[in-house]
Amino acid sequence: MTMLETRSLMKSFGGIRATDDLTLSVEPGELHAIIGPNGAGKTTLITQLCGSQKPDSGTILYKGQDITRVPAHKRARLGITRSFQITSLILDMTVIDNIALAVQARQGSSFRLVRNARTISAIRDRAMELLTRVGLSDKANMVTSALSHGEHRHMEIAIALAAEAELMLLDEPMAGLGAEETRAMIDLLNGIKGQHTIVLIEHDMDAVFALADRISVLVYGHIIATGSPAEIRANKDVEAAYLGEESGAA
Amino acid sequence: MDFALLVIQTLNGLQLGLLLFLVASGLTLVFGILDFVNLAHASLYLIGAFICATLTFALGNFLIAVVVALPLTGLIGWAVERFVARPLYERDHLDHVLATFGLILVFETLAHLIWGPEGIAVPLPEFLQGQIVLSETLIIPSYRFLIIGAGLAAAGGLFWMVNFTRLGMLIRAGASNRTMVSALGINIEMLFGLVFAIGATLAGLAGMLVAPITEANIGMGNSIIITAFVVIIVGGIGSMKGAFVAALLIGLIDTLGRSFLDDIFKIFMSPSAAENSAPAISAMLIYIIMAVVLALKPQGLFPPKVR
Amino acid sequence: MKRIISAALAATMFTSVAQAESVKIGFVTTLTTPAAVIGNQMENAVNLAVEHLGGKAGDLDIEVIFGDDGFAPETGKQATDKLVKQDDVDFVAGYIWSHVLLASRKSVLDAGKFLISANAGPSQMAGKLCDPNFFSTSWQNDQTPEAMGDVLNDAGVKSLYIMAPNYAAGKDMVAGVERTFEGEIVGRDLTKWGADAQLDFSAELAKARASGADGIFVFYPGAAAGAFIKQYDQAGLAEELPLYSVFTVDAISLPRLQEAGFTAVLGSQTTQEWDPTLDNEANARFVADYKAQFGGYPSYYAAQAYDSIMLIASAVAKVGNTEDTDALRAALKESDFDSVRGEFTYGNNNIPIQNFYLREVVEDADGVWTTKVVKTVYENAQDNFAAECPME
Amino acid sequence: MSRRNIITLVVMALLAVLPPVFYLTGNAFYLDLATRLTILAIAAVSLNLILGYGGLISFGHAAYLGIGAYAVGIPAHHWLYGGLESLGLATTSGYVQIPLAIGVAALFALVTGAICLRTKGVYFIMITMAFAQMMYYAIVSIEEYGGDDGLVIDSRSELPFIDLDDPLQLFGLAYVSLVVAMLIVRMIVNSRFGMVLRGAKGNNERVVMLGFNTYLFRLTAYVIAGAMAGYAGALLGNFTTFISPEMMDWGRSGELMFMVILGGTATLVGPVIGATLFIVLEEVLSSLTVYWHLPFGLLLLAVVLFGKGGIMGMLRADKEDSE
Repeated sequence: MTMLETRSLMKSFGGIRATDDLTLSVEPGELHAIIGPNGAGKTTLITQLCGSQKPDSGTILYKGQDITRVPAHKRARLGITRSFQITSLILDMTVIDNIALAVQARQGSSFRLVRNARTISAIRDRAMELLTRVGLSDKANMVTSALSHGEHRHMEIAIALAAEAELMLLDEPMAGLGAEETRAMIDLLNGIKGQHTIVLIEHDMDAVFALADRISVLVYGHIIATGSPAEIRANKDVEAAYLGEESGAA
Repeated sequence: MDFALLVIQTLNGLQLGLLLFLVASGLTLVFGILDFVNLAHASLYLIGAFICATLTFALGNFLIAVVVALPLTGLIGWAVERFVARPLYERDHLDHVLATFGLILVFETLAHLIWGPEGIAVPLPEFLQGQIVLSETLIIPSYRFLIIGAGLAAAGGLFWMVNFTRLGMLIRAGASNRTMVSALGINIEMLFGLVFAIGATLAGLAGMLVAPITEANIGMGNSIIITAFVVIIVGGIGSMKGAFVAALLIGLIDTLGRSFLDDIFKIFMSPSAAENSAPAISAMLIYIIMAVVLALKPQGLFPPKVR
Repeated sequence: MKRIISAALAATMFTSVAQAESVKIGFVTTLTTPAAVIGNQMENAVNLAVEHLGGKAGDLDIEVIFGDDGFAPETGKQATDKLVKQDDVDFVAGYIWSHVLLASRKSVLDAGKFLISANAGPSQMAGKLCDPNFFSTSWQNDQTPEAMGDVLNDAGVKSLYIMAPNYAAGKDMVAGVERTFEGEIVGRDLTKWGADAQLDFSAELAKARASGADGIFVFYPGAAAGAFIKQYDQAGLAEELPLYSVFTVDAISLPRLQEAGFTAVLGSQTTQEWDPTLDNEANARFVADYKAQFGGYPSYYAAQAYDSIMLIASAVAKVGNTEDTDALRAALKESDFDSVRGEFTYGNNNIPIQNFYLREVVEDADGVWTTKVVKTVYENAQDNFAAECPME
Repeated sequence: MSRRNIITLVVMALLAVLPPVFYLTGNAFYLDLATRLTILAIAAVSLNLILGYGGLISFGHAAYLGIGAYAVGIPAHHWLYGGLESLGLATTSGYVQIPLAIGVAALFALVTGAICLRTKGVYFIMITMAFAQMMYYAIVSIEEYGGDDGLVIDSRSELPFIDLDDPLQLFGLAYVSLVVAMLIVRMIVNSRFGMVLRGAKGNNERVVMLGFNTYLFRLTAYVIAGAMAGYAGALLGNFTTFISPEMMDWGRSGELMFMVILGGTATLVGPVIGATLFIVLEEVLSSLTVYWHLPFGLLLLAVVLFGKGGIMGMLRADKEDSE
C-alpha cells in the first residue's frame, strides 16, 4: 500500500494555478524529495498535504484512506507531521517545552487541567531523549527565541520525531543554514531515514541527491518527472525545465 | 406607517451614516494600512469640533472656520502619529489599545480644561438655519442636507483619491502588503504620517459637521468611537467600500430602530415596557448585526484580499 | 510595590484627623463629563453660602468636602462611601441625579448621617423610601412637570408629545406631566442618558412633527438642553410645535444659546420653585453676589445648593454641636432659615411644601437672557407621594 | 526561590495584612478600597488566563462581572419584592446566587466564545466587546431591574459561617477567593491543558499541526475565565450593594485589560499588582484634582511607550518561564 497518494490535485489563487493536476505517490519508508524552481508550488502542495489548505478539487489518500476533507489537527493524529519552511516554533516557550508539547500530543488527551505537565516524567524524559538525539540537550531550558537558526531547524526535526509520525513533511529544513549546519542536518536526516516515510522539499541539490530515495520534479504546479536520483539527473526534461531556467540555483 | 416620516427618517439615517463613515474611513485607513488600533481616533473628532467652534466665534463664520480648522486637526493627527503611534507600530494591538486609551483621557481632560465642561454652541450662518420644505409633511432642516452633501462629497473625494491617485495606489498597496510599499522605495514614514493626518482630518470634519447640531462637548468622542469600530469591523478592516456600506447600514438601522421600534414593540408589549426597552434594543441592534456578520464572515463583509 | 502602596496610603491616611468644633459637610455633585456644567454651579453656590455664613455655623467651623459622581450611580455611590467612611462627614448633601441619589442613599442613612438632596427628588424617596434623616432643599421630581401640566391645560393644549432621558428622573417627569395634563399624549420618547447620552434628536423630532401634537414637553437637564433647543430651532418647530420644558431652559443653557444667537428661546416658558427675580432679601443677595463672583446668573441648581448649606448651618447653629442627632433632625425639620425661595415648611416626608412658578425667558436690563416669574401656578404645594411615606 | 516568587509572596502578604490594619486603626474606607481592589483582581486574574496565557484579547470581560453581580441582585430583588418564587430565584441564599453567577457567566462565555473564537486578532477584540455591549443593553432594557438606573441590593448573600455585612469578613472572603483563583490559574497554565493553551498563543498553527484542536482548548479556557469573573461579579455585587449596567460598559472591560497589562501579562501576580496600582492611583489622583484623568492618561502612555511587559516586566531580572 502506498503511504501517500494524490490524485489530480488542483488549487488556484486568483487566476494562478499553484497546483495543477498534481498526481504523486509516496511509498512507505522512502525519503521522497520534491524539487522545483521558485514558485513551482512546493509549499502550496505541503499545506494541502498537511491540511491547512483545502484543494479546489482532487483527492489525497493516506494509507489508502481519503483524507482530502480531514482537518489539519486530525491529520496530525493520523500520523502526518509537518515542519515549516520558515521556522515555526513557539518562541516564548523553552526548548524543552516545545518538544514536550509535541510529545504530549501523542500521549492521550491533553484535556488535563490539574497535574503539572512539567512533572510528568513520561513526557519530560521522552522530550529530553529527543533533544539529545538532535544534539540540543544542553539548551533544554533556554527560551526558544534565544537559539540560533540552525538550532531551530534541529528542534523542528525533534518535534517531527516526537510526533512519531509515520509521514514527515519536511519543508526546506536546510533553508538559511550555513555549510557546517547543513552537513549536520544531512547527518541527522540520514540517521532517521528509513524509520519514517519522509517527504522532503528542498532547494539544496547536494542535500537532495545525498538523501533522497526518489525525487519528483514540480514545475508550475505539475509533476513532470519522478525517479531515482540517477534517473532524474539524466532526465532531459528536468534539465530543460529546471536547471536551464534557473542555472546556478542550488 | 407614515410614508413621509419614513422618508425623513431614512434621510436622518443617511446623515448619521455619512457622519459615521467620515469617522470610520479614517479609522479603517489607519487600521488597514498602519495596522494600528487607534481608540483615540474619536478624540480627533472631539478636538476638530472644539477648534471649529472656537474659530467660528473668532472668524465670525462657521464655514470659514471649518476650512481653517481642517488642516489644524490634520496637524494634530500628524503629531499623534509622530509621537505616539510611530513608536508602537512594532508592538502588538494590546499596547495600541492601552496607549490610545491613555490618549483619550489626555485629550478629553485637556478639552475640559481648555473649553470647560459646558461645551460650545456653534451658530450657523443665516442661510443654513432654515428648513427645506419638500411637501407639507416633508420638512427637513437645511443644515441636515449640508451634512448629507458634505458627507457624500467627502466620500466621493476619498474614493477618487484611493482609486485614481498615486497616493491612493500606495495606500491600496500598503493595505495589502506593507513590505511591498517599502520595497518600492517609498518613504513609508511619510506615507504613514500622511495617512494618519488624512484620517484625523476626516474625523475632525465629522466633528465639525455635528457640532452645530449637538454642540461641541467633551463627551462626544466617547459616544461615537465604539460605533465607528463596529462600522469598520462589519465592513472589513481596511476596506473603504466596506466602511461606506456598513456606515450607511448602521446609520439607517440605528435611526429607523429609534423611530419605529417602539411602535413595533407596542404590538406585543405594554406601551411603557415598549418605550423603555425600544431604545435599548435599538442600541443593541448594531452589536447584534456585528456579531451576526462576524459569525458568518469572520473577516467582515468586504475582507481585504491579502494581508 | 510596597513603597508605592504605603506612600500613597500614608499620604491620605492621616489627613483626616478630626478637628474639634467643626461641622463637616460632604457635597456630591458632577464635576467631570459635560454634566460638570451643573456641578460647577452648585460648587460655586456652596462656596458662596459658606462665605455668606462667614465660614461658621454658629460657633462651629464649616468644612465642605466635594465628591464627584462622574454622572454615574456607581461612581456616585463610591464618592459617597468615601465621604461617609473616610472623611466621616456629618452631612452628605448635593446630588443632581435621581439614580445617583437612589444608589447612594443606603450608604449615608445606614451610617446614621443626614442626607440632604439639593436637587434630585425621586418619587421613591418621597414615598416608601422616605427617611427621618433625609431632607430635600429642592422638590419631588413629579411636582415641576405637574405644574407644567396645569399650565398646558390653561393654555388650551389638547395634544402633547413628550421627550425625556431614560433614567429615574426622566420617568418621574413624564409621570408628573401626565398626571395633571388633561389632553391626549400622542407620543413619548425616552432617550439614552449618561456619560454617552444621545444628543442627536433628529429621529425623535421628526416623529414629534409627524404626530401633529399641539405642543412638545421636554426634560433635558444640563448640557443636553442646549443641543435639544438648537435642533428644535433648526427643525423650525417653534411655530408648529410650541416648546414646554422643565429643567431645560435655565441659567446653564441660556448663556450658550444667547452666544449662538438662538432667539427662538426667548419667551419660552418653564415651571420652577425658584427664580432669580423672586423678591426676598436672601435671594437678592444670593443672585447679586453670585453674578458678581461668577459672571452669570445662578441656576436653580445653584439656588438649591446654596439653600442646602444654609439649612444645615441653621440647624447646627441652633443645636450647637453635631453629636445630638435628634436635636439636629428636629432643627432641620423646622427649616428655620432664609431660603432664597422664601419661606417654606417640610411635609411629613421632609420634602418642601412650597410655591411653584411659571417662568418666561426674557432679556434683562443688561441684555442678558434670563427668566422672570409670570405667575404662581401652585401655592404651598405638597407632592403626591407624601401619603405613601409612613412618617408622621 | 526566584525573584518573581518573592515578589508574589510579598505582594500577597501585604494585601492580606494592610487592609485589616487600616480597618482596625479606624480607616474603614481603605478596607473598602482593598476589598474592591481584591475583587477586581480576581476578575483581572481570570482575564489573564485567556489574555496573558491564551493570547485572547477579550474586550468584554466586564460583562461577566455584571452577570455575576446581577445574579446576586436579581434574586435579592425578588426576595424583597416578590416574583420568580416558582423558579426558586427569590432568595438571598448564597447557595443559589453564587452557583447562578458562575453558571450563567459560564453559559454566556460558552455561547459567545463559540462564536468569538472563530475570529482572530482585532476582530476578536471587537466581537467580544460587541457581546458585552449586548448584555449591557439587555440589562438597560429591563425596567424591572432598574434599567439604566441600576438596582440596590438590600440584602447581601447569606452564607454559612460568614457574615458578608461585616466588612472584614467580606474582605477575608475576597482575599481567600483571590488566592484560590490564582492557584487555579497557576494549576491550569502549568498543566498539559495549559501547555497547549500557551503554545497556541505563541504559534497556533504549529500547535494545530501537532494534532491539537486549539479551538476547543481556547473555548474551555474562555469558559473557565468567564466563570471566574462571574464569581468575582457576585462578590462585587455583595460589596457595592448597588449594581448598574455601567458595570459592564466597555470602559470597564478596558480597565480590566489595563490592570492585566499594567501589572504584566502571563505572570501570576501581575494582574494583582495591576489592579492595586490602578485602584490606588485612581484614588490618590482623584482626591488631588478632578482633572485626574490627565496625569492618569499620561501615565498609561508612559507605561506603554517606555516600559515593556508591565510592572512585572520592569521588576523582573530573571527570565525563567515557569512560575
